[in-house]
Amino acid sequence: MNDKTDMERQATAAPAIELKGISKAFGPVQANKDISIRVMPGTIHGIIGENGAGKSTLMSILYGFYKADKGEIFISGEKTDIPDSQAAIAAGIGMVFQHFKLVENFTVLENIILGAEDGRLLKPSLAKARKSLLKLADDYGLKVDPDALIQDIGVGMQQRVEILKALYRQADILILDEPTGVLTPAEADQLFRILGRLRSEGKTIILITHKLREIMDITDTVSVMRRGEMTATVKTTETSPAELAELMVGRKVLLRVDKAPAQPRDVVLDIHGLRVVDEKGVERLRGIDLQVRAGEILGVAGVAGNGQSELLEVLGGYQTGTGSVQVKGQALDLTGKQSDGQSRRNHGIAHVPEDRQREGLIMDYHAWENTAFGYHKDPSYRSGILMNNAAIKADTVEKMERFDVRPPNPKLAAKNFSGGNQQKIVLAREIERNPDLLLIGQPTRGVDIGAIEFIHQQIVALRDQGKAILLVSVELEEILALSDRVAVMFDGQIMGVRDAADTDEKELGLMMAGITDADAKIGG
Amino acid sequence: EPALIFDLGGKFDKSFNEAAFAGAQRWAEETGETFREIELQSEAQREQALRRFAEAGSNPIVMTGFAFGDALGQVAGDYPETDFVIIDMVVDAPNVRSVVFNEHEGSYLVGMMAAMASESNTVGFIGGMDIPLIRKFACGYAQGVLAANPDATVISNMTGTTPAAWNDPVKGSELTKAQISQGADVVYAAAGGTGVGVLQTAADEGILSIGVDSNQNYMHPGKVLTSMLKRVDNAVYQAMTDGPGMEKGFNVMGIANGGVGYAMDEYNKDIVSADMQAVVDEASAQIADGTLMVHDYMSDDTCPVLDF
Amino acid sequence: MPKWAEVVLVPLISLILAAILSALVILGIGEDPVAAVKLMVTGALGSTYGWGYTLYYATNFMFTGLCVAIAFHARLFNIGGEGQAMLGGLGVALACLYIPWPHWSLALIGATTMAALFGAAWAAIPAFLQAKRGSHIVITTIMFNFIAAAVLNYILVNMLRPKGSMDPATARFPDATNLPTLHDLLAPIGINFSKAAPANISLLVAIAACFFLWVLIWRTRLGYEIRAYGHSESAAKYAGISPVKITMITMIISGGLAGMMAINNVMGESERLVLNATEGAGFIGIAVALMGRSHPLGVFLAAILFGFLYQGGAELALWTSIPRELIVVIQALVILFTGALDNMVRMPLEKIFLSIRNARAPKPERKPVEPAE
Amino acid sequence: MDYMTLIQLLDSTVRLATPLLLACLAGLFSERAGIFDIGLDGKMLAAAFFSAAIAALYGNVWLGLLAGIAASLALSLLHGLASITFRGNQLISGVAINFLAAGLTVLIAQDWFQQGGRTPSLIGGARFNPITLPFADAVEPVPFIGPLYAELISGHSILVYAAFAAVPLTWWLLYRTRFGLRLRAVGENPAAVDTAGVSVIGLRYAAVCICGVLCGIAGAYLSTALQAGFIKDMSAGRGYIALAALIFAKWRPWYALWATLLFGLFGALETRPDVIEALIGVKVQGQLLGALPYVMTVIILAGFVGKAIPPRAGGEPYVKER
Ligand SMILES: Nc1ncnc2c1ncn2[C@@H]1O[C@H](COP(=O)(O)OP(=O)(O)OP(=O)(O)O)[C@@H](O)[C@H]1O
Ligand SMILES: Nc1ncnc2c1ncn2[C@@H]1O[C@H](COP(=O)(O)OP(=O)(O)OP(=O)(O)O)[C@@H](O)[C@H]1O
Ligand SMILES: [Mg+2]
Ligand SMILES: [Mg+2]
Repeated sequence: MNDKTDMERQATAAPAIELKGISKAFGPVQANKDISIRVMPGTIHGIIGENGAGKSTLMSILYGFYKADKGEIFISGEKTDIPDSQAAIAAGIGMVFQHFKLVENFTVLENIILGAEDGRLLKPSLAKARKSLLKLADDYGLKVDPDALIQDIGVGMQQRVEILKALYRQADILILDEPTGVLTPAEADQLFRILGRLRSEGKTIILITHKLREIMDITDTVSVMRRGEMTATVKTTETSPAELAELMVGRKVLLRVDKAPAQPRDVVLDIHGLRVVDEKGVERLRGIDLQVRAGEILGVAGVAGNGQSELLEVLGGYQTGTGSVQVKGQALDLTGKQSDGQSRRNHGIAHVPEDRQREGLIMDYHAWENTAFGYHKDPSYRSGILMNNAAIKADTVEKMERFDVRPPNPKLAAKNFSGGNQQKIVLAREIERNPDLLLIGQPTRGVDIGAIEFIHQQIVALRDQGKAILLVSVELEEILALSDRVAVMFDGQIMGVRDAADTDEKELGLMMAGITDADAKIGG
Repeated sequence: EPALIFDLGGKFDKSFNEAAFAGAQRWAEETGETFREIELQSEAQREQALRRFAEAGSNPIVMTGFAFGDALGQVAGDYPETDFVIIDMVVDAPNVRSVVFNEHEGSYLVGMMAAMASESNTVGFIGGMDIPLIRKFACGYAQGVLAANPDATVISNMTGTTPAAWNDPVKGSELTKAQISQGADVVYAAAGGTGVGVLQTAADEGILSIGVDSNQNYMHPGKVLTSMLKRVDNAVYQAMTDGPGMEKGFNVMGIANGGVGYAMDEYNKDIVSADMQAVVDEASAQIADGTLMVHDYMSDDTCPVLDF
Repeated sequence: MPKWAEVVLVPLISLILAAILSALVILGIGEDPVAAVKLMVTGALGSTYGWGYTLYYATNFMFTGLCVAIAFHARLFNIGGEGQAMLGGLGVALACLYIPWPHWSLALIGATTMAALFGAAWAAIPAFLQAKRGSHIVITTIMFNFIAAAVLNYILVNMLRPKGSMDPATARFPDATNLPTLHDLLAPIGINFSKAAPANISLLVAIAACFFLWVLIWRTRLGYEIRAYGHSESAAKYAGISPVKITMITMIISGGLAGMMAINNVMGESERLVLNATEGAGFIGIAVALMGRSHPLGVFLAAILFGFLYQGGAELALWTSIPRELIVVIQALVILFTGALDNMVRMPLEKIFLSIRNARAPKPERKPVEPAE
Repeated sequence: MDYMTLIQLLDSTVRLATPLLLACLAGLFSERAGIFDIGLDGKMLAAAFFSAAIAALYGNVWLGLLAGIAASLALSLLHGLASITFRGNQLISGVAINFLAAGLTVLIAQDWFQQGGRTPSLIGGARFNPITLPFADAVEPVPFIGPLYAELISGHSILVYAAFAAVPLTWWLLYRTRFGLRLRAVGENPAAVDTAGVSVIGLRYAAVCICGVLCGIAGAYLSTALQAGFIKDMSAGRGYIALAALIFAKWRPWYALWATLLFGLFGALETRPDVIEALIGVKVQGQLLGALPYVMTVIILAGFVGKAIPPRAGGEPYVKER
């Protein structure tokens, strides 16, 4: 067990939350093992840990979503039973899940009152909620359109709704599970301002994140979890990112990407006037011009939903568009008639999609079947009219070894790997193809530090082999660390392209908000 | 021990199979003996049931329904010692007695009664599943109607095209209402379980109906004009009474030999006038002695007086 | 839970539960369940004659079960097996009646092709509507069952029925198209199989179909794409697997399989096409596929179980006064327990196996957090 | 086509649409809560039998109605047990329920009445009789309005009015009450409901029970209002048509009304081949006419309705822990 440190003993007030000896198993998986933790009122407590360490499970137990097999929960010093979420809400706990729990085709207001209605009729509840919403918006700067449908608003906005849901239920304890995974830097900053504000009002906040910078910036204390156990709880001021990373992974990790300057050569990808109109008739790409050269990484920055996804989709062959796209001088078909994901692969394009679970992998397929995914027509995977499963398996074993996929078991279903390892399976498949052009979206979303380091190394190594790489990420840090040049997208257009060396987060942030150089200069 | 095999409609269809059952029952009561029976649930069981009964020594084996024709043709030769009786179909084999009914003749008679009972000069026919046999009923009926009243209109509907058409009283009821709205005030149902709905609705709406196969007059006393009797019960009873060694060959059960007819009993005696009965009986006699020919739809797949 | 428990124990216990409930129903209507079961078992499995019928029904269910199973792999619910099998029957009838086949083997090949083509064509329309127009395939296939019945009725009554016959059925097929029964097939190797039973060479075709489907689903690129599409449409698009193509091909195979059932019931058994030839086998196929977990081997076994129920039930109806609907009830209970309520059995079993495992491994070592499948 | 023919057609439409409407709304509650239900037909059938059987035995149609509802409810709970508690496959459970109802009704009917799977005919108070609305007779002679009121609007059984009243009631319940909000939410994202502190299982059982009650009324309507007794398989696939209507209606109450009325109209037209002939100018073969509603449904599904998006969580059991 962790040492009950000083700081907690010194505190005079009862802890807002105390968990004692929590254990939880999912079938054969022991997700939480005898975990104890205390969180003092009015503090922000960070929890970090690798993928699958059991963070979400622990918080879900506190929120009554799962039932612990063993252990006790104390709220403000009192032993409290939390058999379901209703009890948690009653105890003043609110939680924003890693995967939002919102009803997509309901309005914001409907989502907010769901389960917390006053009386049997909706009208009065809605009216009341509308009023409180205005007040909450004023108090915390949490502005949302109460009548917008969830499916029509961005993830940042959806997260706000989740926070508002908790506040509307008058939560004193707020749990946020990886809240910044889907946010732009500006949105993340704003979130942290709000969290600071909540702390100053005496609310207690538990923040799960993979980003050490966030931990260092905002938390008061931080706990580290590894493989279902709590390995340490320390005061944030008394630790360092390097130490935390080591506690998490169990070894030393490099926190920066080491890379030599790029040596760009011929243009591999040449895009002119690319336009995409989606099914609803909305123009998603409005005339894109971009070039990527061999031996360079072009980073595409932008707030999610500004056309990056469509750019990857149309290049990946499963979205139609107009304009011209050439790869190594050969034009790609954009009509979707003579082309699909298959023909793109034949052009030497590999693609690591943004959403590995929805696109990059078949979650119910074994790892080895996923290794062939998209390349299942490859001659080397074939024997006669049948698939050569033995060859695919052998190939998978090799790839798993090279990419350090854990556990290295090709027969495990993709869904049974942790997020980081899932991403490695996709990367191994695409990078090992030795493509001329690699499209890569959100390479490290939700991936733990150890895996991020590895993934970044692989991307840089591919560049150094003289391949062209188009990188899309909402993590500005990642864009700046990896890219040689940075393009910023806003509203389906390229706002500008910068050399990574000549720019900084501030400039890019402004461009991401749609403010051009000229505006920025006038404004600044 | 004789055996009786019912067709897919089931033993208690209130008409055809039930009549067969009644005949067998009568035989059993009178002789104090027993008989085997089975209700089919699948096409493949036709042959199976025949063989099983034959092998178990049942004799004679009686089956109801034209659909047995094919299976019996296959099986009869294998069991020369067993006598088979098939109703509604002709199978040419030395140990088979084929009994067919001239339903068109019986339908002709009830058609005449319908025409005479009708005040609106419009009468209806509601068939079950649209198959030639049912068209034969409809065609005979229409001829009878027009014979009694050349100006009358016959509205004819079939309930459907799948076997479900035999068991959809709700639709039978709607068809009846539709025919009523077109002016029909007598409807003849040849539709199995669907007919239950027809007779019910006719009774509810205050018009007359005509039952089929068995005597259905009792179902709504005073509301069912008559029933077209198809004496399947007699055929079965006769077969069982004749027993093994019976006379084989082709039996046509028409008006002449009492195989078909119309039902008169205490339930409808008040609504069928003596005049009416006289006219119908005369036609009956003419058909019996061959002076009146009723066209059989199945002889050439056409009906001179009705389109399908 | 070990695999053998999942594959054998769970269905077995479910079946026993269904049997117990069926026994209660039989008691409820005042009959003796033990005698009934005895009769069913001897009737269906006690003689080559019984086996002949059991296998005959099983052949039908294999085809329709495979039809539903392959569609399930692409996450398509083909309720239209009934209609597709009806059209398959039409194909068989046309092939047998209008082409002068010199030998049954050629006739079998020709009829199988026609059956598959007709069934496939009938499935292709709903598939096209789903793929291109977004019409819900469950509903369109249900509608196509009704439409098939009407079309078949029309064709039989107005076109194929021999003059003077009142049966809405075609003429008998020429002798050259009659398929050898198991009796004919087994006689040369000295097995005296009942001559009367309708099981015929189509059984071998069905078994071959099971095997080929297994190869198709798990060993070919097409099968790989079908399963991928079934698991995730968005991922399939990413990989360059065309949803339209997979929907069409899968449904065509599915409809083809349903259509092929006709070589058994139409060509092999009745040797002519009757109106009600399919008799709900298309719907039983749903239960068979679900019980067989959409795996060809599972479908094979489930088909035999349902064949047993059908034949055993026929024997019951033959020798007792139990109404034939009892078999429908037993079928329902089997479907309910093995299909819908199987978690009722699985959950407690899983707990038992977990505790056994935990008891065996005294101290749970620090295993990696990843679950072992 | 003259006015009276039209009125008659519409009158028939209303009668034929009523069981479809009740079953469609039943399915709507269940599916909106995320439980797919292809067992509507079986539940209707069971209710039709038990309501007729009890009404025949006790001579009281209201008792019969209750019995029908109870029978349908029992099957609903079975469906709930399979698909909610034991997270089984909802389609297979529905298939099983259809088979179960088809078999058990005949088995029990035979055991109780020995009439080959029928109930005795219902007479007098054992049936729902048509209700004549006030002034129907007085208004009748008035041109246009008169027949409309007297023939079309008046003269149905109380269950018809109940079915039509169920539409606005359903709408109100779904869109204006807390229960409705939660019900719709649980069919879209049960986790959202769960984390909001509301029981997913409770809500789903409630929905399934409402479905049972409505199917029960639909079945009772068939055997005690439209007909005077039960005969085997008398639902004749209406549960499936109701399902088609539900998809047609995109799972919305008012659309459900229009969809079932449209299907009812198809059924009504089928009884009037003469009207169809007059309308389209050619005689339609009987067999093909029977297929008309199905063909029309396919055409409409293919052409005009576009993609009907079912409740997102529909058909999937809510599993928190693998
Ligand atoms: N509902 C569930 N059923 C079964 N196993 C689960 C479930 N939820 C989580 N697990 C398993 O429990 C372990 C801990 O998962 P958890 O989600 O708590 O990790 P985490 O620390 O939040 O990881 P991440 O950083 O990826 O979010 C993992 O092995 C996971 O696969
Ligand atoms: N034809 C109609 N007649 C009367 N009211 C209708 C009709 N169609 C829809 N409504 C009502 O109008 C309102 C808005 O309908 P809408 O279709 O937008 O529902 P919704 O809330 O978006 O449903 P969902 O959540 O399924 O998308 C609802 O209350 C609905 O019941
Ligand atoms: Mg997590
Ligand atoms: Mg909407």
